[in-house]
This record gives sequence, C-alpha cells and structure tokens, in this order.
Amino acid sequence: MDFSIKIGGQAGQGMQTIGAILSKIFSRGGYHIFSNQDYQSRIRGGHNFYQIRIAAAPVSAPDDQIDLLLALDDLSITEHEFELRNGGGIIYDGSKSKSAKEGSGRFNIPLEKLALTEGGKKVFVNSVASGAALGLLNYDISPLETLLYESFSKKKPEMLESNIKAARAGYRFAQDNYSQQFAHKFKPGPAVPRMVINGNEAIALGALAAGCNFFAAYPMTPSTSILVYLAGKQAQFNIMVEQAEDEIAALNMILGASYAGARAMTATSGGGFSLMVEALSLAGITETPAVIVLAQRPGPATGLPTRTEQGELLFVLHAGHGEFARAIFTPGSSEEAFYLTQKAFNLADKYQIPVLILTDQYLADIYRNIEPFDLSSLAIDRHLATEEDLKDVREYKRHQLTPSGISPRLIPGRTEHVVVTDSDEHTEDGHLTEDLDVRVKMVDKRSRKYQGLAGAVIPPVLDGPAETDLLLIGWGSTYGVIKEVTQKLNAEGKRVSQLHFPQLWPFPSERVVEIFKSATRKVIIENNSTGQLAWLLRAETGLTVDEKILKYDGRPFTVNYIRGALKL
Amino acid sequence: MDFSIKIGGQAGQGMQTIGAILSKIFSRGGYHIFSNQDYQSRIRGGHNFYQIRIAAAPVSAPDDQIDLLLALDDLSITEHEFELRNGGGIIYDGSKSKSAKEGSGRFNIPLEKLALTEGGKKVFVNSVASGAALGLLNYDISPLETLLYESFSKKKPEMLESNIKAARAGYRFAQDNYSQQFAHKFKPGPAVPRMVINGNEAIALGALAAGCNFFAAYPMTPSTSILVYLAGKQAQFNIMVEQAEDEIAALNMILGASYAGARAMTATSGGGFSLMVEALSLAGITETPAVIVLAQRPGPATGLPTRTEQGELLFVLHAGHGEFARAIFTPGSSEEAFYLTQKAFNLADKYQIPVLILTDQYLADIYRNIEPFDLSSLAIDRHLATEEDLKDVREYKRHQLTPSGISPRLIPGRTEHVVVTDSDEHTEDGHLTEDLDVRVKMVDKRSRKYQGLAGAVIPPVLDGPAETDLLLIGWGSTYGVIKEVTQKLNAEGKRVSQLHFPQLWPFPSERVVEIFKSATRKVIIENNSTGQLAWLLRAETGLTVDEKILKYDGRPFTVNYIRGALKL
Amino acid sequence: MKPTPFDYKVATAWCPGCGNFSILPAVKTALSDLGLKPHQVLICSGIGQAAKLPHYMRCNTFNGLHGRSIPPATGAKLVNPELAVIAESGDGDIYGEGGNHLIHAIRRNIDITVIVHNNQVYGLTKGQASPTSEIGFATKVQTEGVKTAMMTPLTMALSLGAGFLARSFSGDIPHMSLMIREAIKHRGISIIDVLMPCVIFNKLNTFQWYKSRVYKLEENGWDPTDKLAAYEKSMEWGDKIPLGILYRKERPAYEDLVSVLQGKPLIDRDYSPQKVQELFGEFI
Amino acid sequence: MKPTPFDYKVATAWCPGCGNFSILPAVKTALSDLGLKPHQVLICSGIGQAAKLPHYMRCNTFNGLHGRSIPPATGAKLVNPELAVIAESGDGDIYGEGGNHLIHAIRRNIDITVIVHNNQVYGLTKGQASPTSEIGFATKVQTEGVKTAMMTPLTMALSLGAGFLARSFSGDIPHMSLMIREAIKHRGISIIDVLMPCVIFNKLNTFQWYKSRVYKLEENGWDPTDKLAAYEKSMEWGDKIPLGILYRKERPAYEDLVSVLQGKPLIDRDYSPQKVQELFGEFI
Ligand SMILES: Cc1ncc(C[n+]2csc(CCOP(=O)(O)OP(=O)(O)O)c2C)c(N)n1
Ligand SMILES: Cc1ncc(C[n+]2csc(CCOP(=O)(O)OP(=O)(O)O)c2C)c(N)n1
Ligand code: SF4
Ligand code: SF4
Ligand SMILES: [Mg+2]
Ligand SMILES: [Mg+2]
Repeated sequence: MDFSIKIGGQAGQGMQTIGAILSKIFSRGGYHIFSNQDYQSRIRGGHNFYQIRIAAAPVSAPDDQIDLLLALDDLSITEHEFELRNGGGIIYDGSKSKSAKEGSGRFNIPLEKLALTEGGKKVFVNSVASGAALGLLNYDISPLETLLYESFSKKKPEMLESNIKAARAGYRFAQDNYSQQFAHKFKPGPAVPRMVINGNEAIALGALAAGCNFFAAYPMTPSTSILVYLAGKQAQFNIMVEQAEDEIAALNMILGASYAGARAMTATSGGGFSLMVEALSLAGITETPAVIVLAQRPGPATGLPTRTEQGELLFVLHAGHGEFARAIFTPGSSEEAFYLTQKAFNLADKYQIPVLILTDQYLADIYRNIEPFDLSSLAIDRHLATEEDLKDVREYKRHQLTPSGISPRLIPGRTEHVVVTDSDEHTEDGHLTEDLDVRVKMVDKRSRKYQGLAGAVIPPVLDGPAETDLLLIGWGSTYGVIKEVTQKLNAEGKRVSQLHFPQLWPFPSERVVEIFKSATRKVIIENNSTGQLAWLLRAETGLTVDEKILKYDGRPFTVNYIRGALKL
Repeated sequence: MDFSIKIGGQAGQGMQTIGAILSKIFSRGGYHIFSNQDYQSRIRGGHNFYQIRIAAAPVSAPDDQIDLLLALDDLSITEHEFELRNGGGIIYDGSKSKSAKEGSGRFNIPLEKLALTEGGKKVFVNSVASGAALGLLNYDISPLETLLYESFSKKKPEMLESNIKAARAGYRFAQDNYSQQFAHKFKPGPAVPRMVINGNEAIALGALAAGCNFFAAYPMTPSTSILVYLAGKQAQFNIMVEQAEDEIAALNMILGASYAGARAMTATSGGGFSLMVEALSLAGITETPAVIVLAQRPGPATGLPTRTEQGELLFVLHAGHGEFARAIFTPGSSEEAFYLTQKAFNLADKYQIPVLILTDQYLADIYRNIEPFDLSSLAIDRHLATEEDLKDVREYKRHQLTPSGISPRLIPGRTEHVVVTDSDEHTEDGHLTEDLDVRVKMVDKRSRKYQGLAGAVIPPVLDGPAETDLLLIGWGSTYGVIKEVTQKLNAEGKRVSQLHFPQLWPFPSERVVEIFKSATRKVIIENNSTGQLAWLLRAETGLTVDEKILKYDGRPFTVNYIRGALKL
Repeated sequence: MKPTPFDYKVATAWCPGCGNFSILPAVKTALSDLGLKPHQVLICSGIGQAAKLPHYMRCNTFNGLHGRSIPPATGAKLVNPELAVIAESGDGDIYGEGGNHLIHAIRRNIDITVIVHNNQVYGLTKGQASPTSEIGFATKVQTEGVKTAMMTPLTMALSLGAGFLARSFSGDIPHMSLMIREAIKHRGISIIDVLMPCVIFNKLNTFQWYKSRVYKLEENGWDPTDKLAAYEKSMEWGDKIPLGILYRKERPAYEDLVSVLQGKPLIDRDYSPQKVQELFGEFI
Repeated sequence: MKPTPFDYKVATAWCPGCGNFSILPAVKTALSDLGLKPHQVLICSGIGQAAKLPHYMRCNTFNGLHGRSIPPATGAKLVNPELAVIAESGDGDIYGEGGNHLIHAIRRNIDITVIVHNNQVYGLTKGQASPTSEIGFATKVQTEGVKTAMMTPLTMALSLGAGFLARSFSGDIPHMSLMIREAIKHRGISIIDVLMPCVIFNKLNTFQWYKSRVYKLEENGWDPTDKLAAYEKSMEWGDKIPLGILYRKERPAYEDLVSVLQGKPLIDRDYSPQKVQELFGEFI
C-alpha cells in the first residue's frame, strides 16, 4: 500500500492541523508516513499544501502523484487535480467552490456547514475534514476521537466535544454518501509507537539530549520552529531560551554563555547567518565551542523565504575572516538530525570549535514516523579540564599549546584560576600579543585540531553495492529522495548505489576516492544551481563527476524528477 | 646601487614622517624607491619601523638587509642591528640611548638636542634626523629644504624656518663628524617626476578616476587610509564621504546610493567585511553595482590588526547566502590597484554586480615611486539604459530577462518610469514573487552574467619564458617580491617564470591549464596558512602544484625567505 | 478612496482585517496631495509584512533587507536629493534588528521620512515579541509573557534630538495621511510611529484596544515645541495613547551643512578620469 | 594606589597621559572594595583602546569583537550568574558599532555593569569622530567638523528605562571607584559613562576641558529618583557637566522574572540525554 493525500488551501485554513492529525492517526495505525509542506511567505491567503504519504513499507520522499485531494479552496483543485492517480478523488466543499464540478471521484462535502451546525464555529472545519477523509477511506474513526481527546481534554476542554461532534459529522457524511465510490480502503493495524517528527524538532530534541542549556536566536524561517520548540521546554529541560535583538547578538550571546560554561546553540537561516559570520570567526580564535544551525532557504538575500535550497555549503565552509577549524554536519533525515545535533555539542566541546549543522526548509518541515531515538548510548562529554590537567598548574593558560591543539578548558568562577581569552592573537594565557612567533604557534595549534577532527569524521554512507554502474551522490536533505530512487532502480534490476554525506567538513577524501574507484557513472544531485558539493569534491580530491542534477526552483527533488534527469 | 635605510622607533616618534620625506627626496633624485612599514596596534610606544630601499633600477620588494639604521630608540638597535650589511651604519642619539656603544659604523648624533636648540621643540627631531641621514650620505641638502618648504610654507608657515634650521643642523652634524666614516655616498640625478604612492592611495585615486561619488565606510585598519584620503577630496572631486555607524550600514548605504544613480564604494577589513556579507547578497539579487575593497589583515577575528595576511580569498569568493555573480580583483602593485579600481566601477556597472578588490596591509602601506598613471584611455562607462533601450517600453522592467543577463538600468527620478527592486525573488518588474518558474528564470538570468564576465576576465600575467623549469605562482600583494625572486634567479641563469593573478574570479582556467603544460616545477606562494589559491586552482581546474610556500606570521614575504624555501 | 497616480492594481499578501490595508491609502494620498508623482518618490523598505507596502503601489522601490531600510534611504537621498525618500517597515525591523541605524540616522538628520508600522509584534515570522510588545504579552517564544521593558520609540528618538516625531493609528486614514504629509514637508528626519492591529498574532493590542485609547494631541491644544513636555507625553501609554505631532523643531538638515552636498545632485555632476591628474603633484 | 588582588604586572599599550590609566585602578579598587576575587569577576570587552583594560588586570576576560561587549556579557551572566559581569569598552564601541545591543540590553535589564570609556573619539583607529564627538570637532574624516548631533548617551539610556545611570571622570579615581561599586551593587543593568581625555586625538575635550567643567551632583543635593529632572540634567553639557548618579531606580532584573533562571545556576544543573524520553509521547 502506498497512498498519498494532499490537503490544499490558503494560509490559515488549517492544512497543517489536518495534516498533523491524519499523520499521527495513520502512524498509530501501523503505517509508515511521510509528509511534506509547501507554503508561502504570508500569513493568510495564497496557496499552501500539505501532502501525506501513507505506506506499508518505510517511505522517505513525497510521491509525485496523489490519491486523495482535500481541497479547502478552489485553487487547490485547479493546481493539483492533474496529480491524481487513476481512481483518486477530491474532497471539496461545494458550497464554497465555484468551479468544482460534481462527477466521479468528486466528493462534495459541506465542510463548513457541518462545522457550523455541529460545532458552531468555522474552526471545526479541520475536524470535519479529518473525519471526512477517514470516512471516505472507511478507516476507523476512534483513533481520531482519541487524538482529539488528547489534544483538547487538558488544554481546551471546552473545545473537545464540538471537535468530536464535527469529526463524527464529517466521517458520517463521507461514509454515507461517498465511501462506496472510492476504491481505496484501509484499516488500522496493530499500534506501533513511532514518532511523527520533522527535522527541526529532531534538532531541538538532539540539543536537549546534549544538555544544551542556553539557546539564543532571532526568528527566521525556516529555523524558527527550533526556537519555538525549545522555548516551550525551558523549565522542563533547564534551558534558557533568549530572543536576541538581532543575529549578531544571538551568536555573541551564545559565545559568552559557552565561555562561561554553558552548552549553547543558535539557529538561523542564510540572512541571519550572514550576520553571524564575524562572531563565527570569534569562536575560531577564542576557541569557544558553539553549535550553529543554518536552515537554508533559497537566496540570495530574502530570496524565497519559505522554500528550500542547498545554496550555502561553500559559504558555510569558508565563512568568517581568517582561517580556523570547524566541522560541518549535513543531516539527511530526522534521525541524523537528532544524533548529529547531539554529537555536535560533544565535538564542539572536545575541539573547542564551532560546529555547523546545515539543514534546509525541506528537511526542517518534512515529517516521517520513525523509531523512537535510542538514547541508551548517548552521553554528554564536556571535555573540561580535569584535576589531573591542573595538578601542577600555577597560572592557568586557557590557550596552552598542546600536541592535539586542544587546551584544557576551565569554567570561569569555578576555580581560583582566571580564564582569559581574546579576539586578538594571544599568548597561551589569553592575553593579546604582537609577538609574531607566538602567532605562528597559535595558528599551528589551532590547525592541529584538524588532525583529530579528520580522524573523527563521520564517513559518507554508501548504500548499495560497492561495484556499481551508477552512483547517486548527495548531501543533507536529499538523502530520502535519493534513497527511494536508488531502491526503485535496484528493484528494476539496475545496479545503483547511493552515497550520502552526513558530514562534509573535514571532507572524507580517502573514503570517497576509494568509493569512486568502483563506480562507473557518477552523478551528483543537489538542490542548488551551481553544484557546490561537486566543486568541493574536486577541490579536495581532484575527482569530478559525470553529471550534476541540479534543482533551484525552491522545491525539493521528487523521485520522478531525478529518474527523468537520469534518462535511464 | 641598492641601499636600504631602516627607521625604527616607538609609535608616535615620527618614523612615517621621516620615511616619507626621504622617500620623496630620493625619488625626486631619480632613484627608484620601495618602502614598507611595520607597526603595532597602538598609538604610542611599542616598536615600529619604516624601511626604504633606494636603487638605481626599479625595485619591488624590501631587502632582507639594510645599510643604514636610523634608530630613534634603543630597541631599534637591538632589534635590527644584525640586519646591517658590512659597511652599514647606525644613526642614534647617544643622549637618549643607554645601551648603544660608540664605535665604527656608530653615528651618535644629538637629534633631540639639535631639535631643541635649533627649533625649540622635540617635534623637529624628524627634520634633524632626515638632515642627518642626508649628511651622512653626502647627499645634497637642498631637496630636503625644498620639500620642507612645500610642506610648511602654506599650511604651517610658522614651522617652516625651524624645520629648515633643524634639518641643516642634523645635516651639518652628520657631515662634519661622520661622513668620512660612512662609505656609502650618493647624489641626486636629474629629476624624474615619479609618484611615491602606496596601495591604498592608488585605490583611492582609482575610485576618483572612476567618478566614484559616494563612499561610506567605518574605520578599520588597514583600510582606513582610503576613507581618510577620500574624505580630503570631497569638494574637489564631488564625492560624498560618509562615516557610517557600522559596516552593515556602510554597505547598505552604498547600495542605496548606487541604486539611486551613484558610483559607490566602501572599504573595510575582514571583521567589517564579515558584517557586510548579508548586504553583499542583497547586491547580488537586486543587481546593484557596488565596489567593495577588503584590505586583509591576519585573522581570525581581531587577529593582528596592523599586520598582513592573504587569508580571505575563499571567504570573499563564497561570501553571502545564496548563489550570485561577482568579480574578485587582486591587485599586486599600486599600478594594478589604480587601474583595477577604476575598472571595477565599469565592470560593476556593466554587469550590475558587486566587484571585490582584495588587498592587504602590506600592499596598502608599501610605497613605490612609479610612473604617473596614464589617464588617457580611461573612461567612465555607466552602461545605463539608453533611449533606444526604452523606446517601446511602456512599463519599465528593472530586471528584464535578457540573453546577457544584464537588464537595462534606469536611475530613479530621471524618467517617468519607476525603478523597483527587491531582496525577495522578484518578477522582471522587480516585485516580489513566489512564482517558481520565474525563480528559475531569474537565477538563470543572473548566472548568465558569468558568460560575459568570464570573457572579460583579466588573464594571469606570465612573466618569463612559457617553457620554464620553475613557475612561481602568486596573487595580490606578493607580486613584487615574487617578481624580484624571479628576476634574481633568472639572472643566476635559472629558467624561472612568474605567474601573477590580478583577478581570481571568474577564474581564468583555460589560460592556467595552458601555462601549466609547459612548466616543470610549480610552486604557489601565499601569505596564509592553508594555500587558498592552491585550493581554488584545484577546484576550478583539477590541477595541483608541487609545493606551497606559506607564511602566516603577519609579515610579508622577503626575497630571501622565498629563495630559502625554494631550496635552489 | 479617490484614485491617485500611486495606485497599482495587485493582490496583497496581507491578512483580511490587517491594519496595513489602511496605511497603504494613507501613504498614497499623502504623496499625491503633496503633488508628487510616482517617479519622484522612493520607498526603501526592509522585510516583514509592513515592508511589503511599496509593492502594492506605484513608486520607486528599494525593498532591501530586514532591519536595513534606513541605510539605503540615506545613501539614495544623499546622492539623488530630488527624490522624496521614505523608509518604511515594521516595528521589529526598525526598532529591533535595525535599531542602530535608527539612532544614528536621527543624529545625522537627513531629510527622509521613517514610517514604522507598529503592530507590537513580529507578524511575518508568526508572532514573536517585538521591542514594542507589552510586558506580559505571551507568544510561543515568550511563553511566560514578555519580561523586557516595552520600548517607547518616540521617547528614544526625542532623546537623540529628532526634530519631527508623530504617532498615528491605522484606524484613521486622514490622520495618517496628514502626519505623513507633515513629515515629508519637515526638513530633516521625521519619524511616524503608526499603531496598527495585527489581527492574527496580536490579540492584545487589537483595533478596538487602540481605538478606545487613542486621542489626538492637536485637539487638546498641544504645543509640539516643548521638549520636556514631549518627553513626558511620549511615555504616555495605557488607558490613553496620544496621537499627532508630538514634537516638531526645525534644525538644520545634514544636507544643508555638508559642503559637497550644496549645488546640483551628486549624480548630475561632471566626472572625468583625467581630473585625477590634479592630484599627481601630491605624490611627486 | 593600594595593592589589590586584581593587580597584574604588564606593560600597557596606552599612550602616556591617557585617561585609561586612571580608569584601571578605579575598576580594580572598586572590585576589591566589594570583596570580590579575580575569579569571581568577568570583564567582557570589545575592541579599542578602552577595551584593552582587562588585559592589564587579573580577572576572567572575554575580549571579544568591536561593538560586541554586551552580548557575551549577557550570555555569560544568564548561565553563570555568580560571576560579577562587566561590559567595558569605548564610546565608539558601545554607542557606535554596538548601539543596538545597548538599547536592547537596557530593556532586558540583566544584572551587568556597562562601563564606557568616553573619550569622544575613536582612539585606536586614529581619531575619527565617535557618536559622542561634539559638533564641529574636526578630524581627518570629518574634515569640516562633525555635523551630526552629539549623542548624550545617558539621555538615551534613560528613555529606554535604565535603572542606574551615572557619569564619572577619569580625573577622579575615588569617584569612578565609587560609581563602579554602586553600579555593581545595583541589581539590573547599570551604565557608567566615564569621561576621559584622549591626549592624542582629542585636542578639544582635554583633561583641563573636563576638569574645569565637571561638578558633582551629589554635592548639590541631587535627587536621583526624579526621572524628569534626570532627563533634563542628562542633557546638560557645555560649561557645566554633571558627574555622579544621575538616576537610580530599583526595577526587577530579568533574572528575577524568568522562571528557568530561578534556583541553581544553569551550568550547575543536571542534564541527562535520557531525559529526552519524556518528550517522545508528544510525537507518537
Ligand atoms: C536578517 C534577518 N533576520 C530575520 C529575518 C526574518 N524576519 C522576516 S520579517 C521579521 C519580523 C517582522 O516583524 P516586523 O518588522 O514587526 O514586521 P511585521 O511583519 O510585523 O509587519 C523577521 C524576524 C530576516 N528576513 N532577516
Ligand atoms: C567590525 C569592526 N569594525 C572596525 C574595527 C576597527 N576599530 C577598532 S577600535 C575602533 C574604534 C575605537 O573607538 P572606541 O570604541 O571609542 O575606543 P577607543 O580606542 O577610543 O578607546 C574601531 C573602529 C574593528 N575592530 N571591528
Ligand atoms: S500577520 Fe498580522 S501584520 Fe501581518 S498581514 Fe497578517 S494581520 Fe497584518
Ligand atoms: S590614542 Fe587616546 S585613548 Fe588611545 S591610548 Fe592614546 S591617549 Fe588613550
Ligand atoms: Mg511588527
Ligand atoms: Mg573612544
């Protein structure tokens, strides 16, 4: 089974609510779900959609076609009708729709009328529509009732009953009038406790699992939901969330907090990151750990605020004046987003460097239902100076020269030592210097961190045979869609492998060179217009690929898009 | 003849004044001069020096050794004594010097006493010392008198006489007491009208020659002297110079000015440039011409504010979120600084892009005496929309799609058309859009500019035989020193060529590939710790070099340093 | 609304009921009443719901970065002074991200007009607190309600020496239009803080909330030349909120003081590369 | 000066005669008089001559970026509140480049002390005008003299609701020291504007210039609780310049209002990755 529902309408019509409800219901029913969103930079009106794929086997990309269109406005019909597969149908509200014609596969349901008669308010359309979708599918209604109960019984008990009434009315109407005309039917299976979680939520959870206790940011799509999520967990997780006056303040605040002993993070998008670049360099020279999430959207400048792109890899790689060590993580799924974020804090603390997590609007907003994270082996490794480190130390040196390049780190105020650091080039004890021999030693010390970092790099994930006719290469959020393409092509008897990079800096050159040896046709797939990974690959290894499949219209790749471009 | 004078002392002791006086005198006397400076991030005290090389033939790098040390304090003696060549000497003031011992090559001259007796004030030490140096060399004193006359007769006539008296006293004392003991002697030749000019002054002149009429900046070493120079020319050259509240404002101001019809420039160093990165991206999407000078100094962060480094090539190349076209000029001399800056404005206007001029503290501050710039062929090419362009236009479209990617540009207020632009992705008429087909067209339009830009790229300069045993490769400020190394090695019968890049983006790949074919040993020389050009070279061409000679102690290369590293 | 040359037919991205809808005609009529034509006006805006305004009318537009409406306005005005230049954006944009430009622009006193759509919230990013949000205002980020002092922007602007300060309300188009006209006529920087409801994210400061509190200074015999009184009045907020020209004082605009700005607009002067020859002598 | 635990023997990079030399002992004695030890104090500074101060004493030091002394101080204080946190820099740094942080830090009201070495000029970059330079002050960049209004920073700070505002003068070490002590004791943000001569680049506002103009508010029966009076007084500049605590008002500090900041310092609490399990339910 592989069924896709698209909910379309104007901003503010509740597509997200309906989408979230249905996703959870099917997840709880034992199905695998995948959902993605498309929205505009406005609060009301325009055209948005939310698409849910429900399947028996795990899925990791949106389908190019859909089976059920839940159209909350007319435009949704004209925009998406053609995406319907044979046997698909459209739920719409005839009383609100001027253009929609009745006919086979057209399910005219008085969503608004039912909302008003059953609940008394238009907001109940969400419950009516959710009920209607389930009714059409002959799915059980009780999971919906349970979910509504969970959502409202505590927070807004006065809304519970009306919601349930509205849901039932929608369910009943669809079942009574149309369920015979719709071929697709499915039922809940045994409950499976999977988490319906998107990339940003996974990052937020990763930060909490890393003991992040200070988060400062300035709102910017598509990173804002990390800020919002963490703000809701302040008391429970002992994390201070501060909305900064601007992004410059945000990063400088977290550097102050980190210096003072916190585990600190910020999140932003390209424009905000641009403003952080000076402080990134400050993290470099002061060797202050920091975790920075950059959720990419199409640029330049304001660009397309609510769309997706992978246009900032090379920017992030070289951002900041002067030369200093950093690590760049590029998670491809909610799982990687969680584990890599948790790891980012340990890595940042160990090497006393900024660690950058590069995600994008697509990954930030896609939901999959995944196995709950395995927390058993996670640890918080602060790598602070030990008593042993300080045993014979009379005057503590924050920037002591060491073979690894890592100096013992103390928290100010927690010993009688003073902790001194400086944005100028400095001596081992952190005071500014113009001694040019010391300068060279300090540059060398800081670059020595790359030896350790290179050893700790997360290797690219090769999925499929090493000897391959076609190697599909990607980084970050393209992981899921390339995975599906790879699976499909293999199922068709082709010999295809996927190479996914969850970390791009330090660049895992050796492994890539090795992998390239046994691959025939090598294709890089990137959501940008220039092929930034391809460039990095050549710079680091001299290797080139045979083709680049690039997309930069602000939308993510789909399976068919890639297949088409592969011309197989 | 090839003679070097080093003037050493504390900040505030007037090394720059003496250095400037002597440089001009020898320049007027027909000699070629080259001078460089070394100073600290403080206003008084510490240790600074100013070194002038005086030669019969053109020179383009500092000498590793010196012939005359003019020591204004004790530290200058201990620090630089060992740099003296055989037959060299030290001028010092015995009354102020505790450690200096009399002896051969030691010229104890009561600089301060003469300043006080002849001029009545300590400030006249500069003139005494300048006079003393000339006296020791048996050089004519009248050029010094002329220069003092020119400097003071109008601006501070009350200071003129004392200065001349002081200069004469120093001259006489040196001649009377020591001129016999100093082997070096030289006399002015026929006057040659060469300009003693440093890199920043050349950039400022280039901007004026380009009709730059708006300059906004925030002070930051080593870019500040551009701001200062232009501020002094406001009335004469019809240029508004505005000190912005911060670098963010500076670049956003010049974008507003440029949009409104100005030719606008800003200048900064790494930290300030970091803050400009968001607005750089704004220039990209709004297609607003801008010239941005980045005078590099060692980073990260505050680093070494008064020293030199070439650490920001890759940063500048990828700076800004999203993908957009730019050009990067990397002048290697005052001449290139002038001509390239003048050209930068034309290029920025033609392609409606930001043009970046990458210089550094070393180039900013070195003086050479050069042939006056040839202004005859310079023009101001605004590339504004013509009547022809607008003939059939009812509604003007600022971002009209064209084969070249360049849209006709109008100045707001100068026609009845309105000029609309936007940091969001926009339609041809400049209004924000979420139409994703338009998005693709606009990205393509903007990248098409690279076709023109690549055609217009300034090719790397190959100096020496194409078939070569050793190719020395550099960019920017290393031009002069590599040139000297190349000349010396050739003079010794080796077959060596120099490859210098005055423009690094778009990268002139084809030409480089061709040149590399006939070179045996290829060495890249960069004032940074990672070899950024080497990386760029590989990314763009796949080519690697045999060695990298890197230096990152904040000081420039010297001829001997490179020769040593070449192990020839 | 009577038609103006600034009208431009296009769908907006604002929410039904949003205060922005009435600010737009106020701007257009003010400009047209002043006899200006679209090509003589430049609006520089930042990013936010407010900042979209120039897209919905006909005029020169530089829609730049979030927080950065004032610097491009400054640059444009200095070189092309015949343009009437307006910097227009939201409270988050001008008082938050762009605060540093505002304070120094006031000191600079260039002849531009700053119009702030003050809905006391970040609209476009979905409802976080802005510098003008009230203490206690709860959002998904300020979960316990705002704890930082509410900025009273006109108090700050006054303390920096601003010469024209006004407040208006999106519920009163003629009043906004009048304020904008007066502001544009004022030589030097002028600042108008326009209160407006965000019907989606600000459930506290609603249309009614404002409506029932605002009153007009000019109807109460207000003397806008008394700085000390203006200081006190600028902090009035709560049961009563004053509208109108809070403070007005002529002071020389930057353009009147800087020599190079006297005479023809900079962009109209003659420039020749060969003129640089004049400078060679300095270096020889 | 009597020795303090904050003494640190090192050569400074300041010019002979510079006002910074006397601010240093004032800071050290203030801290030591309060019974603080070097490891209990954190100075965050920016870049400039003033900002070098913590390098010349013994204390925790985060010498960050130009204009950015306040944000790291904010972050550090929130997570490690037992530290006495000072943000210290020049006028260019805190009022110019860093203006936006100052205005929002005042609104936030965290318990930090901001000390501004106000020499009315950019010292380290060799003498350009700063926001507090006087009209007419000529420099190599402001060749016709400054044309922008001089900022009176305490007026601005007051207008944003600051609860502790003082001015001192580098010519009076005991006074500076007293102001710093009082400022540190004040709960919430406190701001001290310290007038000091730059002997190299500011030939207008010299030691004598200040010396002959300053007078002490406390000696004139000043009531630092009267906001309106403070407003007027904050603008007094010219023949007479007031020193002392201009305004003092208790208002709750941010730390007292935010729930998560109650109790142990954030950095001392227990964190366990496994606690995240508690959240899984939300997603299922
Ligand atoms: C540098 C940067 N940071 C953040 C954003 C995201 N952003 C867009 S609009 C906005 C706030 C809008 O609030 P306001 O200025 O009050 O305008 P409103 O939408 O309320 O009219 C923010 C934070 C951005 N575009 N750029
Ligand atoms: C982002 C950035 N811009 C500019 C500079 C250069 N800079 C260093 S100190 C300084 C001004 C110093 O003035 P002030 O803060 O008043 O300190 P003072 O030296 O007068 O004590 C400037 C502009 C810098 N370091 N960083
Ligand atoms: S979100 Fe608020 S401010 Fe923005 S358009 Fe909607 S109502 Fe207006
Ligand atoms: S330049 Fe001025 S402020 Fe800086 S150390 Fe010298 S006298 Fe002091
Ligand atoms: Mg707002
Ligand atoms: Mg200063």
